[in-house]
Amino acid sequence: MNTLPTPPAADLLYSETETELRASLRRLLDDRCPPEWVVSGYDTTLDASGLWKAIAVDLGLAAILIPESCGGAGLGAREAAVVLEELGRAAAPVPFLSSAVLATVALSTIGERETLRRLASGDSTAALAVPLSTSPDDLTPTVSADDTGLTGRITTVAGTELADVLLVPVSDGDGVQLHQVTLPADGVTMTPATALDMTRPLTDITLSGAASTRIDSGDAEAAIRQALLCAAALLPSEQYGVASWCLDTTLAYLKQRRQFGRTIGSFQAVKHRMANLWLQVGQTGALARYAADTYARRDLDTEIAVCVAQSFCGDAAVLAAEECVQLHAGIAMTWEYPAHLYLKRAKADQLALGAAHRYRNRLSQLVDLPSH
Amino acid sequence: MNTLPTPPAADLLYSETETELRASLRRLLDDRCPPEWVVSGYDTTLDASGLWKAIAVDLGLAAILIPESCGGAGLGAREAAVVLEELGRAAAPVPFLSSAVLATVALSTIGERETLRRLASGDSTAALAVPLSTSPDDLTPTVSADDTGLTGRITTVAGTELADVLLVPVSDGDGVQLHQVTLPADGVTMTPATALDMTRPLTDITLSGAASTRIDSGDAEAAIRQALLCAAALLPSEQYGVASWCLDTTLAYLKQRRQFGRTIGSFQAVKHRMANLWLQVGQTGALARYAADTYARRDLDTEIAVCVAQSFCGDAAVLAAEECVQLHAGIAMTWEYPAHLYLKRAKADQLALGAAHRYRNRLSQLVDLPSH
Amino acid sequence: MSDTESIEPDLTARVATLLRDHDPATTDPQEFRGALFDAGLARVDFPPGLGGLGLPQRFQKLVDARLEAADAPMLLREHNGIGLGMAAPTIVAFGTDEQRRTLLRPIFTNEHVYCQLFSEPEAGSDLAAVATSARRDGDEWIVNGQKVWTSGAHNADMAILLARSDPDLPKHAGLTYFVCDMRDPGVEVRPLRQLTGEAEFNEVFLTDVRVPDSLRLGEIGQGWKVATTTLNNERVAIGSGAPREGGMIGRVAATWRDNPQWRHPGMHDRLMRLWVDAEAIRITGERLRQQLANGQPGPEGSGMKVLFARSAQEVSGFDLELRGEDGLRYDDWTMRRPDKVDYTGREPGYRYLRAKGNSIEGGTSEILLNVIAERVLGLAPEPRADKDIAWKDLPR
Amino acid sequence: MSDTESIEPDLTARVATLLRDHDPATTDPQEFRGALFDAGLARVDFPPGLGGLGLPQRFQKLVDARLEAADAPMLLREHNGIGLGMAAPTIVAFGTDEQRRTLLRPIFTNEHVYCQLFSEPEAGSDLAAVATSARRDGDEWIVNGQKVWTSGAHNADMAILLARSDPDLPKHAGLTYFVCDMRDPGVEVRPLRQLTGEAEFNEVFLTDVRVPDSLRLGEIGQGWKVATTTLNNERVAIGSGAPREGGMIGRVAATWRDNPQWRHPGMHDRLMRLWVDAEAIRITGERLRQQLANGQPGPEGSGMKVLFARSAQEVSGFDLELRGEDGLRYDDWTMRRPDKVDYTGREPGYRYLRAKGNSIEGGTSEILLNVIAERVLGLAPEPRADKDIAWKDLPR
Repeated sequence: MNTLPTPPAADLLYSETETELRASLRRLLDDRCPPEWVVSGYDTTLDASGLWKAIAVDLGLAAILIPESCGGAGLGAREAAVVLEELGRAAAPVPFLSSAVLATVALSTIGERETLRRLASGDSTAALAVPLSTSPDDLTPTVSADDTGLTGRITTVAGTELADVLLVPVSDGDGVQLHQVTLPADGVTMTPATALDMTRPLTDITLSGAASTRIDSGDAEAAIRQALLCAAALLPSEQYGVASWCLDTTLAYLKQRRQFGRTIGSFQAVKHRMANLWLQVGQTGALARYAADTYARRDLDTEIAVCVAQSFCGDAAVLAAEECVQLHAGIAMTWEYPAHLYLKRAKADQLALGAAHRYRNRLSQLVDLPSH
Repeated sequence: MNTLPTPPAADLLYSETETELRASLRRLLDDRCPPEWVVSGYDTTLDASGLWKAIAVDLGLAAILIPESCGGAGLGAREAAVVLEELGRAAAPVPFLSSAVLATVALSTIGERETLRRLASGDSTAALAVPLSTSPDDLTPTVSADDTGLTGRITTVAGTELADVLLVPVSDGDGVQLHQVTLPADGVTMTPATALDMTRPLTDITLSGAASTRIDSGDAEAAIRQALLCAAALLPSEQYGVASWCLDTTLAYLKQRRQFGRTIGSFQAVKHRMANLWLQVGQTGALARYAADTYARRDLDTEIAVCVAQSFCGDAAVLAAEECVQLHAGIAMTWEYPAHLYLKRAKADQLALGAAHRYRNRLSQLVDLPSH
Repeated sequence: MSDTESIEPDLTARVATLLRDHDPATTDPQEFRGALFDAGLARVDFPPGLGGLGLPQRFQKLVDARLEAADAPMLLREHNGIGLGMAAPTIVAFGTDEQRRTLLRPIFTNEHVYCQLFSEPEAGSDLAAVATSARRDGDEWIVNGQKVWTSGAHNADMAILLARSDPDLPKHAGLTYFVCDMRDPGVEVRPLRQLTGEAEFNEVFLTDVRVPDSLRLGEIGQGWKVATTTLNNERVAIGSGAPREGGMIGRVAATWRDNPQWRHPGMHDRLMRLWVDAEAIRITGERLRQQLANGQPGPEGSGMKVLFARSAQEVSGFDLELRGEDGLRYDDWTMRRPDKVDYTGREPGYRYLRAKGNSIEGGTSEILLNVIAERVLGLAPEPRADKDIAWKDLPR
Repeated sequence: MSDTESIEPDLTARVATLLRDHDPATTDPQEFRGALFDAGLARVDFPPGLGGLGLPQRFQKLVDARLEAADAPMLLREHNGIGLGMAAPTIVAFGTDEQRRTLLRPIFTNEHVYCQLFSEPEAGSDLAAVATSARRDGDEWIVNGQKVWTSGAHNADMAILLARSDPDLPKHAGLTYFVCDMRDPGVEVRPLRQLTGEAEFNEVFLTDVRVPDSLRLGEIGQGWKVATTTLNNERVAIGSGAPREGGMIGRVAATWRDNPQWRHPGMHDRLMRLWVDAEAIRITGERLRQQLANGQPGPEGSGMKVLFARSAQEVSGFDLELRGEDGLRYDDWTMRRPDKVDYTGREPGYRYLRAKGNSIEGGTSEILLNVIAERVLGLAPEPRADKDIAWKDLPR
């Protein structure tokens, strides 16, 4: 029978380091990132710089994916995944994915060192100027370079609000270059977008003759794809964090809320839905871990693992958020109750880095199940 | 906004004639078509000739779709749909769909009269020699004709066991002819197939120089497609019958079966599943009626109605049968309990006349929603 | 049929008389609606003298059509939906002669816009658990409590109110139903903002609100029965007919047609399934209307709302996935108080979020599935422990 | 680790001694298995003298690997799964010294093949409702009743049996657990044919079957507790690891690869979803094994069977739809009694039908979801009315 070989087993558990990392980050977020504050980001522009500094510098988490030779922590994708789990759990409005993953991996893949040092120390924050919905196989730069500088428009870019470094993919006819722009700069117009998920603010960027430095040596396209692949490998961990918050919060509510003289969690239809949701969330966690571990080890199965996780985890997190809203009913429809933060984050995360069906399509090539 | 117009409303209720027709057929089936007898068709070849004579001749139902000028009943697709609802409800092993729908519509569309008279009177039973899984847009004749007669092989043909007339689509290079073969005949080998659903026996037919009469005058392809479209418009009614039996039988069981000191139908998870199933089955009935009514009126919306019903009803009947098995649990896994008759019928009906995704694909052309 | 034959000319004549005596072009709308009420043409199914003529409800269509043709002021069914659709029938069913005389006409003239003070934070699906207290004080009742999900409270003159008059009785037995003046100084209305950013609804805080006993509808302790009548009138309005590609599916179909760049083969079968589901709901709704018109009690009615909500949620979620980058945006988070709700209006992000309410407001899908299972399918009810205990002794 | 370091050489030595003293090439297999038992290598986690050495279970792998390498007779784990996997641990846990001495060894030598007489027509999910009666008669019990879904009963020498010894007690309290000789003349075994056409299982009719009190396991009235031990041992065996594309999905993937003529774009995204779901189950199972090996009690275990059943059912149904005409066929309806079940063996029609049992046998998915909700998630149990009433007075 014509079936595929089985890859070697990955380490799907959490190490002691990872568990400690999680605990310290969760303490910080419990303290510094309460839902009321996060919600206020829908009405006014949040100043997340203090929180980001605490995470990036005090806990040193901006340095996770940076090589030790550049001042990095010598950790890797597994630890970054744990960070994202916790940031998802708190719907935290900090640019970890955009700076510490996307920009960092792009820089380290092309062998850049100076900016990386500043990212590692927390002196700088960077953003990779691609639409948040860009998938690893879907890079199409919209910026061109000439003597006057960079010109073009890039929409829905995440993580620019605290960034002083912008990494811009530039089309040069037959290839892609990567340019660095130091912010603020003449010729760079940043327009905040109204986003479905305001806990990850988006910006539409217009460049008109912006000064830049080319920082790649011909390997920009591969580096940007690598950055997107890493982000795609780790976003499922954030989705797992979102789904876990929804599951735990709903469970707690179901045990406390009474209607018809019983806790509503004692109704069997609700119980079965929660049991099924728990199964989905459990699988989400396992697949997110598998994707992070294979990426960390540069395993041959990495791309399959990413496609599987992307196909499963985004939908699972949306399901968890939607069930959270429905089983809370009215209260979750209100602005005060934090459920909507997670619904919006889950839905936006489902679209971030490309929708699930794209990954299934890519997966079908990887596992030899062509569409026709 | 670029949306479609709404077709005029159809008559989705049952007329008095239809209700009486249903009652007399149900009485007959209750009496003459008990599940024990139907099940025995899985171990031995059933003799359904008596039951078929009672339906076709005594109740006159073979004549429903035959024009009055050929001795027909002057009824139409709506009444035939009611017959199929009841035959589905009883998982009745009679060749109504194959003879009184498929063969009859093919004959009447080409304007044949003699065979139709014999079908109307019940003196003959006919079968259209195409695989049961053939969809209206998927006719590919596998038989050719020359001086020695017909030669070729046609697999999984329904309704031959009582047929004395075989209608064979014949490929003549650039078109299709329709030939009639009187059974039994030299050069015709009928091999009963082992079918998933033995309540609609299937036959593999090999023709090697079989004598035949060409009965079309150039319009065979359109006539066969018309026959397949009619069958596709009416099969949803059979699926509704199957689903209704499953729903009703499961409900009765849930009200009687006790576990943990309660009827199992009082458990909320079970209740919600049954309420959802009831919603599905209700929609199945409405769509089946809409397809039958539009076909009966030769409405412009007919093909859309058929595609919608085929997309929805087959899956709904399978769901009803699967839920019937699961909610009965052990007892429904046994050979004695009739649930499996309906599971097998529902699953085979899902494949009959083409699977649902084919109809959705056709529908996407009809409603201007192309795949790319 | 002979009924219809005699009724229709009679109705036509009555409308003609009304229009002759009150020229729509020159009559003040409020005055015209009063005349409409007095002529028994406001709701022909209401009793004579109470805005109606005691006719079957279907004849209203005829009146409305002729009024519309004459460009006459119509009843403000959207603006005062709770008054016209819920309060009025309840007053007809349970009001004293005096209440019917004084309360009905201002509803139809639009002098009294109503809101509904039923739901509470602790009484959602379990409406009979309301805790708002009504304490008798001479000829008055003193009402204290908090209500939520009150649409239109900030524009309402009056309210229908469900309150607990006796906490010592079991929960269903201790409720009493009132009409309440929203201009009472003890009534405080606060906007209740939703996840969409808008505040369609309100919270209403009742502090020593004084309601005269003459505004009690039904007997003391009969509140549950009266409220049930009100809610049955609410259900009728939901799930009415939609055209093909009406609602969410029409928005997505148009998007698919107009934006080839967003199409992807991996989304196509799902799109078609959603289209088929929407059409199945449409056809099922059409059959239900035919059954009702034919006098067959169509049990599918209870389920239409469940199906509608499910489809709206799935389709609006699909819409965002289809759009990719475009789905990441939202139109406006500004806190607003919309006059009316348009589920399919505004942008896809709003539609997605607002649709989440479809399976909650007006009865959660879970409660409706219970109703189907128990009342339609005849499955045994859940064991209940809260029915025979004094309300004050229930576990909280 | 120091444990492991000292245990492994010791075990290796014991296996070597066994193999030296009982040359697998020349020793009768039954005799060899007896020697294996006597050497404490049959189940190293059992107590010394009872087939084991009191070691952690994971060391069994080492023994088995060496036995396999030496081509020695292995335990017949498939042929006598109930004896080895369920009866033996129960006997160790609840048996008297005498019972352990006499009953265990024949299980390991394969002289006693066991079946399980638990389920009854009226006691399926609600196993504690068993009605089969055990009436005390001197030193014996007289057993009457009917059991169903008994696999292997027609090949079994012995059975573990749950029966009602006191109908006046509440249902869980009146049960007693026995070992029963299947060769008793009162035992009648009838094949129970399934929807696949096969008869994997049996009905067992017990008519005045005499069971000596010496074969009672546990105290009188302690049957529920003993049976729970047995069933917990059953659960462990289910949902163990599968390779990528193991099970149903592998069959469908191979079909898709080998049959381009059946591919259709409308099926592709669904195929990929099913593939992803199967992989999700595989990875989750792998994580569960790592958690267990690491001493973390992985609560996901209870859910693996639910996921496995759902995936098997969806994939096998998809398989038929994919095949179109080919899916209309079946391989063989002949009534047969298979020696073992292979869910993914035979043709797609069989796989589809057989998979329906996956969510029923060994605990329905509904019961398992209850277990997850109550024991893992801590949601309140259903109100129960049957726990404190004498069994004979329960409504039927």
